[in-house]
Parts: sequence; C-alpha cells; structure tokens
Amino acid sequence: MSLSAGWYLGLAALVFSIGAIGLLVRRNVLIMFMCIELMLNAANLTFVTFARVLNDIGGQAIVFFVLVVAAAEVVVGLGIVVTNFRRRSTTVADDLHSLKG
Amino acid sequence: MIGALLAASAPTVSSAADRIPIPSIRYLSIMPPIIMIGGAVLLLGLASLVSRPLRVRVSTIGSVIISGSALGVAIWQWTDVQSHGAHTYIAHAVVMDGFSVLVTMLIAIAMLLTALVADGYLTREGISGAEFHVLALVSAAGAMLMGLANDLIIIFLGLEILSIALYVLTAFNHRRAASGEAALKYFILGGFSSAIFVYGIALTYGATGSTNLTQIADYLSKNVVLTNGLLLAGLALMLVGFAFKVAAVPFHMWTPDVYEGAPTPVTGFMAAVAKAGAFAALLRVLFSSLGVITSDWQPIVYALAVLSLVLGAVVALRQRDVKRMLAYSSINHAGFILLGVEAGTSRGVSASLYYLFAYMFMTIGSFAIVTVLGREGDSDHDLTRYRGLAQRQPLLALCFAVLLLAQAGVPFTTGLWAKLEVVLATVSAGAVPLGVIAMVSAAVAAFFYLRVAVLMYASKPEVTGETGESGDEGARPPACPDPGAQIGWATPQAASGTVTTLNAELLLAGEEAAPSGEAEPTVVRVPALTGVSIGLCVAATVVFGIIPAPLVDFANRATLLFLGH
Amino acid sequence: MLHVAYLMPLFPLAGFLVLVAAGRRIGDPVAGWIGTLAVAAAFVVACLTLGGLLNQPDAHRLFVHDYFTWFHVGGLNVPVGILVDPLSVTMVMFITGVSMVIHLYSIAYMKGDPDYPKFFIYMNLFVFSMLVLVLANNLLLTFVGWEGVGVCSYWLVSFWFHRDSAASAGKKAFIYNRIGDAGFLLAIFLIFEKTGTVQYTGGPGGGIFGQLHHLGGGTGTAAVLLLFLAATGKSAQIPLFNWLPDAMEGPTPVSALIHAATMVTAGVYLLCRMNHLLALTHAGMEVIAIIGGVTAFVAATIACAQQDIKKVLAFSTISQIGYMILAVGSGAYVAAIFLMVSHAFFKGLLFLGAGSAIHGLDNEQDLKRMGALRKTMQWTTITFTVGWLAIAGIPPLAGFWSKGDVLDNVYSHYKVLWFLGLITAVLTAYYMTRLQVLAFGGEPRWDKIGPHGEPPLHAPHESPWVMRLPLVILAVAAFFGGLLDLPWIHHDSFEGWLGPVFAGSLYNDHLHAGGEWALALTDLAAALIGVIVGFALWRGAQVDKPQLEPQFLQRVWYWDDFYDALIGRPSQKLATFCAWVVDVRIIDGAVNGMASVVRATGSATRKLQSGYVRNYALGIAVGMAALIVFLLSRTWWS
Amino acid sequence: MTHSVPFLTLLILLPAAGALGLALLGFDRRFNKELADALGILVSLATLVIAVVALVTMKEHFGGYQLVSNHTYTGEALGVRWFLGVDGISIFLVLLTVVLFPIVLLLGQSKTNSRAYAAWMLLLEAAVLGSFLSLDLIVFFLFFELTLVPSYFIIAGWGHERRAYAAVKFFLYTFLGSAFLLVGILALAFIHQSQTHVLTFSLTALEHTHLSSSTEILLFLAFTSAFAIKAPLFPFHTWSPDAYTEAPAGGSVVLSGVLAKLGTYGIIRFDLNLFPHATRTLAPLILTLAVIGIIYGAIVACAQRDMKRLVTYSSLAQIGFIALGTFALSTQGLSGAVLLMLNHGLIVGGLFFVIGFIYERRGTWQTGELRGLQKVAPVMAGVFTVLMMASIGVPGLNGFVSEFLVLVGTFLTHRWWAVVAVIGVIVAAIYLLWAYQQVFHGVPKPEDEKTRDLSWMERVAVAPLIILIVFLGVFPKPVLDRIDPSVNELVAHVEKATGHYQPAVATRGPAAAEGRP
Repeated sequence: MSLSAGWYLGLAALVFSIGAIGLLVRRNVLIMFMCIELMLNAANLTFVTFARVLNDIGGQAIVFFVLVVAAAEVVVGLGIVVTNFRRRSTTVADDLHSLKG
Repeated sequence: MIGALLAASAPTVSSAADRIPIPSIRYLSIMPPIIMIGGAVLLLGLASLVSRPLRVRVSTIGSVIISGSALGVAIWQWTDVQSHGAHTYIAHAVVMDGFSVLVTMLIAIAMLLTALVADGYLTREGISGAEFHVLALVSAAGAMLMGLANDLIIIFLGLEILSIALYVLTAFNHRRAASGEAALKYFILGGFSSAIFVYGIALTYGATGSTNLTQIADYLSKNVVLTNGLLLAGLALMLVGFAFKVAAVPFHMWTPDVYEGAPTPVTGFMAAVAKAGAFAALLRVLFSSLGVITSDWQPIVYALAVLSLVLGAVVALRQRDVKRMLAYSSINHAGFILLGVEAGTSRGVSASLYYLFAYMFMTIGSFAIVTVLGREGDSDHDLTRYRGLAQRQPLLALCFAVLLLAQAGVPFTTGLWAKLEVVLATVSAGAVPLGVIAMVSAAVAAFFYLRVAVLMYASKPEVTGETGESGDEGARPPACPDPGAQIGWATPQAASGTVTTLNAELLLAGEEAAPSGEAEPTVVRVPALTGVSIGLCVAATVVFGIIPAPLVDFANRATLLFLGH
Repeated sequence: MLHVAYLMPLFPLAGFLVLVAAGRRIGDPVAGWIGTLAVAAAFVVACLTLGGLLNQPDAHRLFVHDYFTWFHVGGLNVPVGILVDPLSVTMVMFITGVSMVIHLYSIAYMKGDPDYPKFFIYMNLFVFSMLVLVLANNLLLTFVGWEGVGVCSYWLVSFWFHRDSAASAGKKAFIYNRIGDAGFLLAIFLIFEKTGTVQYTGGPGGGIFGQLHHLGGGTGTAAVLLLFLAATGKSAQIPLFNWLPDAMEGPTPVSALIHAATMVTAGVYLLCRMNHLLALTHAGMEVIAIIGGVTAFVAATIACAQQDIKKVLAFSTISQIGYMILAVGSGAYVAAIFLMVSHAFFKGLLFLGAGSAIHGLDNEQDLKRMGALRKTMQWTTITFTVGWLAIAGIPPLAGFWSKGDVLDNVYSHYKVLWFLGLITAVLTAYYMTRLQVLAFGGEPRWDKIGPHGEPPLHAPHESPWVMRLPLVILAVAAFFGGLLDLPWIHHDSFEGWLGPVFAGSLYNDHLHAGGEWALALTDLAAALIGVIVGFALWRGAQVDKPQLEPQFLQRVWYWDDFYDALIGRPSQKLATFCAWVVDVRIIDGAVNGMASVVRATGSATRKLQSGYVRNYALGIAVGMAALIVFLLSRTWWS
Repeated sequence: MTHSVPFLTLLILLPAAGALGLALLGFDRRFNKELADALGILVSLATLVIAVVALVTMKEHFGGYQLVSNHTYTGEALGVRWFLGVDGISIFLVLLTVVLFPIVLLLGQSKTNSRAYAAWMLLLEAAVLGSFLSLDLIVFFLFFELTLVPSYFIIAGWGHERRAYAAVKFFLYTFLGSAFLLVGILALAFIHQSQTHVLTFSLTALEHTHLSSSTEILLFLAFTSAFAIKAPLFPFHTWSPDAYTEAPAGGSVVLSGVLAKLGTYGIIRFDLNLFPHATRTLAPLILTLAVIGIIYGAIVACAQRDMKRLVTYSSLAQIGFIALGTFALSTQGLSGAVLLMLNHGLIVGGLFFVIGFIYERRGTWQTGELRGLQKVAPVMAGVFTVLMMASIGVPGLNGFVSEFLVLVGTFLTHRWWAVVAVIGVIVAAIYLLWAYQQVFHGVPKPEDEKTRDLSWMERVAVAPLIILIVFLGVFPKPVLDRIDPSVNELVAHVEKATGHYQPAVATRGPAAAEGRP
C-alpha cells in the first residue's frame, strides 16, 4: 500500500507544530532545544517528500545542509546554557528575566 | 587553492565514464566571503603564536587588513560588474551584481569599524585572545553570503553562519550576567525563527520545484498558479524568518534585551551587519523571485513597516537606558527601510540600500560612543550619566549629538537623504499615508534623540530650581509669571503646572546620580582607534550629507540583476 | 504767492527737528522761543498765502500741487501734495495764529518744568501734524495728520507722566481717537473701492469729487457715517466724548491749543472738506445734526455741575463743537466755520485766563477754593470777562453773531433742534456766569482750609507780561471776531469768502429780514436770562449748593461707568479667560496632551516587554499565525 | 536670469563658513574671546555688504527671478538641483536677515561662551538665507529644517528657566509640520514625474503640474500645515510664547523677526505658485483663521503681565495681518503683506532688543516689577515709544503703510474680514500703551532708580532699526517699486489659473471706476 505525499506533508506539519508549541509551553531550555530540533527535522521530512515528488535530487541534498546547521546550533546552544548554568545554576528559562522594559 | 590541492590527488581514480561534473566556479564572485573566513582561520592560528598581551592588537590589525582586502576585492567586483554586466555564477547559486557588491562593501566597512572599536573595548575589559575578531569576521562572511546568494539554501546558510557567530559574540563578556541571559534569549528565539525559515523554504521548494531564485521566478511567470496556497504558506514562514532577523514588529521582542545585554561593540556590529544581510536577502527574494506575486506580500510589508515605525518611536520615548533606547530606534529605522521594500520598485531597492549604508555609519558610530562612555564593566548606560557631557568632553558630545540628530533626520546629514529617498520611493508607489506615518514617527523619534542632546548640553541638574550658570549672568530672581488678574480656574501657576513637570522630566532633574553610585561622572579616556572609528562615522554622515551626489548615484546604480515583474 | 504754502508745515517740522537735536542743551527759555518762532514763521507764510488767494478771482481760488508720490501700488496712487482753497486757508490762519499766541504763553507757563524742551518738541510736532491734516490734498495724507495730532495729544496729555491719572488720561485719549480712526480707515477703503482714488480733486477722473456719481445710495451714507464716527472720536461728540474732560490732566496751554482751538475742530473740518459727499445723503446729515444738537445740550448740562475750572471749560468746548456739528448737519457749513473761528478765539482766551488764574493760585483748579481774584489779577479778570461775555452770546461780541448765525440756519431746517439749541444757549450763559462769579466775584475763599483739609493758599499774584499779552490779543480777537460775518453785509463777508468752496451743497436759509431780527432778539434774550439767573444763584457767600450740582451731572451722566460696565470689565475678564484658559489650557493643553498620550502608549507597550523568553516566542508565533492566515485568506478570495 | 557673480551661493556659504571657522576656532587653546566675537560680527557684516550689492545689481522693474544659479546637487538619480534665485518678494526678507543678525551678534558679545553663541547664530543666518533664496523644493526643505538645529541649541544653551521644555517643544512642533511638508513635496514631484517623466523639484517646473482639485487641496494642506506652524498662524501658535520668552534676547529677535517670516514667505512663494485653485477655495478658511489670530492675539496680549509674552502675542496678530494680505489675493494685499513682513521683522526685533536691555539691567521683564523707567532712562523710553508707535501703525512710521495696504487689499476682495481686522488695529493700541504706562510712566521705585540708560553700544545696535523704521514709513516707494512687479506676476498667475479676477479698481485705479456706468 502506498501513501500519497500528502500524508508525509501532514506528518511533517504535525511534527513542526508540536515542536513550535513545545517551545512555547515548556520551561526548561534543553527541552526547548529539542523542540527546535523537531521543527528542523520536520523541515527535513518535507524536503525529502518534495524531492521524491519532484524527482529532484536537490531536495535530498538540502537535508544535509539543514542537519549540519542543526548540529552547529546545538553545540553553540549548549555552550551558552553551560555558561548561564555556571552563573545561576538553573536551566529554567523564566529565571532569566532581568532584562525587560 | 583548495581545488588545486584536490585535483592533484585524484588523477589515479579518474576514468572517462564516472567523471563527476563540477560546476565552473568564478572565484571572483565569492572572493570576499572566502577572504573573510580564510582570514579568520589564519588569524586564529597566527594569534595563538603571539604572546598573550599582544594578541588583541594583532588580531585587530589582522581583521582590519582582512576586511580592507575584502573591500578592495569588492571594488574590483564593482568594476567587473560595471564593465561585463551582472551574472549568476557557480550554477546560478550566487549572483554578482551591483546590489551584492554594495552589500559586501557595506559589511566590510562595518567589520573594519567594529574591529577598531572592539580593540579599545577588549583591552579595557581585560579580555585577551582573537576569538572576538574571528567570530566577527565569520559572521560578516555569513552576512556577505546572504547578500550575494541567489538560492534560498545559500541564504539560509548565510543566515545561520551569521546568527550562530552572533550568539557566541553576545555571550562574549562572561563577566556581565546580562550578556549570558541575552545570548540565551537570542539563541532560543533565533533557533526558533531559523526553523520556521527552513520550513518556509521547504514549502516554497515544494510549490515551485526549486530553491533557486531565478528558477522560481521563471516558474511563477510561466504558469499562473491558481491555488498557490503552498507557496503563500512558504512565503509567510520565510517572511517570519526575515522579519525576525530584521527586528520588525511583532518579531522584534528580542532586540531590546539582546542589544542591552550584548557587549556594546557587538550590539553596534549586530545592528548594522545583521540588518544589512537580512534586508539584502529579503529584497532579493521578494523582488527577484516573488516579483510576480507582489500584490500578495506588499500589504504584509506595509503592516510590518507601520508597526515598526510606530512602536519603535513610541516605546523608545520611555527608555532610561541608552542602549535600549538605541535598540528601539533601530526598530524604527527597520520600519523606514521596510518603506523602501514596500515600494516594490527599483527606486525602492536603491532607497533601502542607501538607508542601510547611512544607517550603518550612524549606528556603529553611536554604539562606539556608548562603548566608550560605558566605562569599566560596560554597564554605565543610564541617561542621567550623560548630563553635562558637553562641558566635560565637548568634542565627544558634539559627535554624539551629530550622530543622534542624523538619526532623527536633520538636514545636511545622510540621515535626511535616507529618509527622503525611502519616503519618495513609497510615495511614488502610491503609499502616501505610509509616508506620512513614517515622517510623523520621525518627529516623535526626534524627541528622544533631542532628549539626550538636552541632557548633554544641560548644565548642573536644576533639582533645587535655581538656574544653571550657562546663558544668564548677574543675580537673577526667578521671573515666575506674576499672578496678576487671576480667575479661580485659570491661575498661571496651575496652568503652567503641567509644563514645569514636563520641563523637569526632560532634564531628569528628579533623579540624582545613576544607581552605580558614582557621585559625579568623570572624564572618560577615548582610546585612539575607537576615536578614529567614531571620526570616520561622523565624517561619513556629515560629508555625504552635504554632498549627497556620490553616495546617491552609487546606491542608484547598485541594481538587482533580475527585477521580477 | 500760493506756491509758498508748502513751507507752512515745514517750519514747525524744522522747529521740531532742531529741538529734538539740541533741545536738552538749549534749556529753559530759549527752547520755548525757538518753538514759538517756528510757529510764527508758519503764521507769516499763512498770511502770505491768504494774500495770494485773495487776489485770485472768486471762481478759481483753488491751488492743488503734488510734490512727490508717497507710494503707488497697483491702482492706488497716494501723492504727497497740498490743496489750498478758502476753507484750508481759513483753518490755517486761525490754527497758526492761535498756536503762536499759545506758544508765547507757554514759554512762561512751563518755566521751571524739568522736561521744558520736550514740551515744545511735542507742541511743534502737533502744529506740523495739524497743518498737514488741513493742507493735505488726499484722504490718506489727511489721515497722517489726523493720527499725528492724536499721538501728540497722547504725549502732551500724559506730559506729567509721574501722575498716574495723567498717564491713563493720555492713554484713554489715544484709544478713543484710535476708535475714531478705525472709522476713518474704513471710510477711505469704501471711497477707494468705489472711486478708485483717494485724492480730493485733480488727478485722473477728477478725484473723489469728480467720481461722486459712484458714491450714491447706501455706500455714500455708510462713508459719511464712518467719517462722522472719525469726527466724533477726534472732536469728542456723543459716543466718544468722555476722553476730553480727562485730557484736562495735561498742562493748560495744551488744553487751550489742542482741546479747545485746533485738534477738536479737525472733525468739523473733515466733514466740511467732504461736504460734496455729505450733500448726497440726507439721512446722514440728519444723524449728524441730531448727534450735534444732543451733544451740545448734554455737555452744557454737565458743565453746570463741574467744580474744576478746566472741566467746566472742557464740557463747554464739547457743547460748542456740538453746535458746529449741528450747523454742519443742517448744511450751514459757513456758519460752522465762522463759529469754529470765533470759538477758537474766546475758548482759547478762557483757557489761557483759567491757566493764568491757576498759575497765580499755585496750581489750584477747584472753583470752590477761588473767589475774588478780581482784586489782585486785574488783567486776567478783564480779559476773562470779555471771553465770558463772548461765549455767553452778549452782542456785539463774536459769540452772539456766530451762535446766532448757527441757530438761524438750524431754525430753517430742524425746529426741534433749534429749540434744543436755544435751551443750550441759556445753559451756556448760566454756567459761564457761574464760573465767572465763583472765580472772580464774591469773597476770597483761597485763604481758608480746603474741603479735604488742604492748607490755605498764598495770595494770588498776577501773571508775567508774557502770559498777559496773549490774553489781550485773544480778547481783542474775541471782541471783534463778529465783524467777520455781519449778517447784513454780503459782499466781502465770510459767506462770500467761503461760498465757492461749498458751492453745490450750501442750503440757503431763505429767511426774510424780519425773521432774522426776531431770531436775533430771542438769542439775546436767552443769553440775558442765563446771565441773570447765574448771577442771582451764585452771588452769595454760600458756594456749596448740592441741589444745583446733582451727582448725576457731576458723574457725566454716568457715561464712564456705563462704558466701563459695558466694555471695560467684560473685556478684561475675556482677556484673562482667553490668556489663561483658552490659550494655556485648551490649545496648549491639546499639544501637551498629545505629547503625554504618546508617552502613555509608550509606557504601556513598554510593559509588553516582560523579559520572559516564552513571551517573545509567543510574539513570534502570533506574528507567524497572522501572516499565514492573511496570506491564505487571499487564496480564498482571488 | 543668471548673473556672472554667484551672489546668492556666496550669501549662503559665507555665514556657514564663518560658523564652521568659529566652531573650529574653539578647539585651539590660543583663541581669545574678542577675536571670536570680532570674527563673528565681521562675517555677518560681510554678508550684509554682499546682500546690498546684490540688491543694487538687481534690475528694478523685473518681476521674475534674478541672480539665478542652477547646478546639479544630487545627480540625476534624485533630481535635486542647487537652484537659487531672488525676486521682489524675497530680496527684502534677505535684507531684513542680514540687517538683524549683525546687531544680534554685536549684542551677543556679553553672553557667556559667546564664541559658540556666534557660531550657532551664523549657522542660523546661513540656514535662513538658504531658505529665502532656494527655488528648489528639496533644497528649501533642507534649509527650512536646518534652521531648527541652531535655534534649538540657542534656546537650550542660553535660554531661561524652562528653556529645555521650550526648545524641545519648538523643535518638535516645527519638525512635525515639516514632516507633512516633505511628504507633500515628494508626492507633488512624483505626480509631476508621472506627467512629464522627469523627476525634478524646481519650483518653476512644478508650477505647471495640473492637479485634480482634491489632490491639490491635500497638497495645499500638507504645505500650509508646516508654514502655519512656523509662522505661527492662530491655532498652531502655542509654541511661540514659550520659545520667544525662554530664548535669550538675541534668540527671540531672530526667532520672531526672521524665522517667523519663513512661514509666511513659504505660503506666498509655494502655496500661491503651486496650488492656485486650492488657495482660492481655502482662502475664506485661512482668512478666518488670520482674523481670529488678529483679534485673539490682541485680546490675549491685553492680559499678559510678561512683556515678552505680550510682544509674542502682538506678533501673532501681525502675522495674522500678513496672512490676511496674502489670501486677499489682490495687488495691494500681497504687496502690503510682503512689506509688512519686512516692517514687522524690524519692529518686533527692536522690541525684543529693548526688552533684552531691560532684562540685562533688572533681571526681569514683568510689568509689575518695573515702574517709571522714562524718568530714569529717557533714551530707552524714546526708542521703545518709536517701536510701539510703529507697531500700533501710526502713519509716518513703517507699520502704517503695510497695514493700510493689507487692509485695503482685503477690503477690495473680502470686505467683512477687513472690517473685523480693523478692530484688531484698535485693540493693538490698548495693550501696548498699557504696557508702556506700566513700565515707563509713574514714579520710579528705589530699585528702578539705578536702571542706567542705554550704553553707546546699545544705541549703535538699535539705531539702524529706528532709522529704517522712520525711512520706510516716510518714503516706502523704492521698496514697494521693487516688490510690485513680482507681486503683480504672482497675482496674475493665480488669477490666470483660477479665473477669478480682483476688482478692476485694484489694478487700474480711477480709470477702472470711470469705465463703470
């Protein structure tokens, strides 16, 4: 049995919105990272689906660019979290609200 | 140079059948980013060889040379474009036209100026090492990439290189708590918007079958897409990514906190380079590829512009911290540049480019001065610290006044020509009300620029109501209005009640010294290189203001290779 | 000889400039002599001009000459030039004559005053302005003279500015004149709009008098009434008269010259000059006559109750001018001019006499503290008596003939106003006799304690010869003034001399000889009744007679209080309201309000920036949703 | 019509160079105060000489723009040209500026930090001259807005208690107005470009764009809002009492004497030339505002106890007269308005100078605190009297001729507005005389006794104003002969465009009256 591209796109959209809502709802910074990764991977899934539909290898190549970028982001992100953690020993995003107004 | 290395090592494997076609690469077209990144790597290595105290000075000189050479190559590119015309290179992924060359020049100059400012900052804060310059060079390269990209993915890559380097730069000064917090906020929100941006690209790729801007344009012009829901969704998500980076309202929330938290030279760099790169990419995407559906995205840009103009000006009024005030003023400037984008014509493009160029000088100069006045620990940014600056350091105060008034759009500064060009572009596109809103917001913005000037040129704080010594001599009884014929409801005192509170609030007469407890702000030593950078910015703002012809022509000839509709 | 006429205004101007330049250094008496000489020179030139005009044949006694163009914009051409005709020469003769005499008088009167030279600066400037007013050949130049005399009267009335009452009296005089001048300006605009020119005669289209056919009907009446409003302002008639009594704060020579002889007659001169225009509108003439008559009567009643000698004379002036306006209103221009000339003589005489009495009694002006001045001031008493009899209308002095002539003409037009005039004649004789008796007759009262406990005054002394000579000259003029226009000699009498000027618009009072004699007798009877009643009532030692001096009359029919209540206080409240409420609260409030609204929205939106990352992310998410919804919605429509 | 010597560019660049020189002079330690003051006065006097030479070389009976210099300024991309020209309407405003500024600088020597004061003043002079001379809308806009910066720093630097508030309010109010002006200029240029495919901002070209009536009214409102705020006309005047009162004496003189004229000049030069139809249709509205301004200004002045505010409101009334003359659209009205701009500049300048002298001596300008100064300082009282009489409009002084022309011009075309305006003339006398009586008459109190009379320098400063006031009052013909040709051309331009003609009397005088039955 074969699924039409729509299903895959639907799944990707679903994963994307889960990631987005997750970032809005959750407090912990690490969980937020994961949500961003989810959204990026949803984009990858969409790329692959369209590559297959359009029968164009380019789409699949793009996935690797996105993966590389995601990895770089995580490395830098964790670094920043560690510096903040050393200072305030908390990873809850809400504690960091001294800059406002 | 790398290509040559690879070619040398591969002859043993090659056979006629399985030769992999490599797209012909015209290195001139992408030379500036290569110089920047290559230079950064070299600088990293070189700096580690030098002894610790000299490292900052060496890396400053290095980055000045690198950005200088990038600028030189850009000028060479300009002559090439003018003679041989604009083309796309490296399998149409990159384009070299007047537009991209100008963006490259802009970013190279910004990098050069920031390097000069950073030198003074780093020595003052006691941070050794070349990391700052390396990261700055890399992010500048990312911005250049965005400028010359003709492919959505290249734009995305440029965006990410730019952003990730900036996240680290924001967290650079680990002694300041705010710096860490700002970096974290910037990272989370940046990641979020990049993810949205990528998803947008994916949808656009799905709708148009390619991520190459020219091919998208061909696709759209050939077949009239009845239900292009997919394309519009993709466009919407991409606009979110761009709007976030450009700090247009409602995606601006990060700007004030990050600008305040980040080390001041980084803020200046970020304000100039990030905006330049993002706007370049936005202009190219909207004008070159999505020119056909202008009627769809024009209202969005209209709305973004209005919101940014109004909110940027209005909220800045209430700021007591100079960096946060300049952050909101940069949102206001983003609104102005969006005016040029909204026009959708080639005049709009050249207007936005001119505005970016002028804005770069003004913002880097302003933040350089704020860096100097921030003193040790880079935290002394409360407005009350600026009172009486003109008496203590007249030249610095005059420079800051000129830069602020230029941002307000005072004649014979590039600020005015920028606003004039942008408003002319949008008025010519028929959006006269937008022009009016823009200029009214400029008038409102003028208030908080002026307020800083008032403070700098005000003398002793009139807390006790006795008059300052400047301007009037001899014993002076305060000439309060004589009550004269008074009718109950109309006493002059009551009438002028509101006015005196406004007057006091203007001069912040209420507050005494800033929370940092320093009784009287002392004279601040301006490091030589920072002085040079400030001087360059002020000179550029005033000279190009009085003689606008060269810069206006240059921006006008920096046209896009392909203009959609 | 007529070409020399333009020198007349130049001599006082020269005097003015010399005194301004060197006044302070020249000092006390010399500055006065320079001023007097300048006016005397003008008088000589006036005589020459009179001579030159006399040997011109009756028909063309008119000399119009433009010297240079003041300004020429579009159709409006305003030359600076003179117009010499019997009317202006008559005016010039008595102006320069009386001024010369009064300048002579004030050399002594102002002796010892710290601002002595400044006084003559203003006096010379006044004479210059008056001559410009009278000699101008267009409405605008007349207006220049008109305002010039107004300004000089402001300066001269508030000459002793250290006295607040003098300062505010000067201001009041100037403002009342300005109200009249506004009327004058509007009249000029109206005339220019209809005739295209401001010149009386000459120039393209024959000047105003050549274009009269455009000024018929409503506009003509409006122009006349506006000119009359100007005249009431300057000549102190009903609506705008209560500045003249306050103007008595100025030095007495000023009162004599400006507020008796010259300036106040400017209004009458203007109406006479524009007689062709007046002739067009019957309604206008009636209004003028009525107001003239009523003013004469009202002023006369007030004069009967005044205690200050100068105030009595001031109201008497208003009354006499009322007569002139009445004459003009009934078309008897010649009679008006004749009364004006004779009035200049005897009113000048009365004022100078009063001045000499005040000077003698160390500046005391209250009649109730004078008395029996005849014993020590013989010259003043004799000359004052001539003045008193002249104004009362006792033959053969000037007053009888001139007032009689006016009343004859009024009789042939408005019987009611004639009767009112007759009553006024009685009142005039009464209050002048009261003044004569209180001041010169009866027992001396200056040696007793004053009503408010002032110390007794020194014995009055006679004034020096410099002050007595002018009195004598004016007395002679007042005595023989009547000869100018004896009713039965027609040929070279005043009528003949002025006739050609008012050619078209003169009403001839077709009274047969018998009628004239009857009217003359009634005038004589009125005068005698007034004198006798005056003598009877005021001869005794008892001078405080409240029932004869009712409060109503002393407060000038409460006219001042009426104006203050109607205009003064409400405008003061309006001004304060506008200044502190409308301007500061409403308009400025709106501006500051807008500013604070912007600042309020600023601080409101500032709170949005909560500092929490998730709020920012929410902002982005909301923005994204909005964009998507907007873009997708476009696909549903298109 | 051009001329070999670029007088006008010189007129602008000389004060600007002077300002720059003085600013730089401040940074080397060896400069002394006298040298700086002398340099400032020298530069402004040189500008005066150039202006007079320009006046002499101008042809008298020529209505068009003379001494024109026209060069490219921002290249073809933006089409802005350095296009300067002067005609009958602007030459006397230029002369007013070059006469007032040397006096302000002469009296500015006593100020603290007088070098910076002179530098800002010279920059302001350059900006004002630039505005009067430029015929390119953008270049005009540049100079029009540039005037804000130096006047802001003059008020904020050398003003009195509430100077910060007054300076910022002045800057923002005018800046907001000019925001509409800029959008109006750009919209007009765009409409012109869409019709002629040429992007230009020069007045002579933009005059010929034909606009639909609604667009023309919108553009008219955009332009006039900026000029009405600058003038100031009635509803937009609330910044002027603060700005003039809080500014130093020299600042008030320049603000009210010269900068106010920018507003009215802008209306005459740009509104009438570019939008004749809108001017005709909106004339009644603006005339009503002008008349309200006249009456309201006079009434409010009566209630002022502060002499500077009193003169401010009196100048609000005079500006109302100028607007009245302008929108009467008749030859007399417009010539009167132009002449009144010159006269009012001299009068209000003089008044503020004298108030400045009083302030230097007594530290106050409240009428309640001054008494009997005429006895103690007769020369100052004399000067104030001449200025007061000129302001009231007494013939023989310059106020009368212009006021008369304005009223006659308005009477011919809009009768009842003129009638109401004449009432304003009466009320003008009331408050000025009242103020004079309060301050100069009466017995001087002990502290009034020691008020010394005008020093020789102050007399030298005020003398030219008095001489000009008397000369223009007695013999205004040479000035009016130069104003008339340009005014006639402008009125003809408006009449040709709108088809409404002023009464024949205004142009042909008695000949016209002759024609009618």
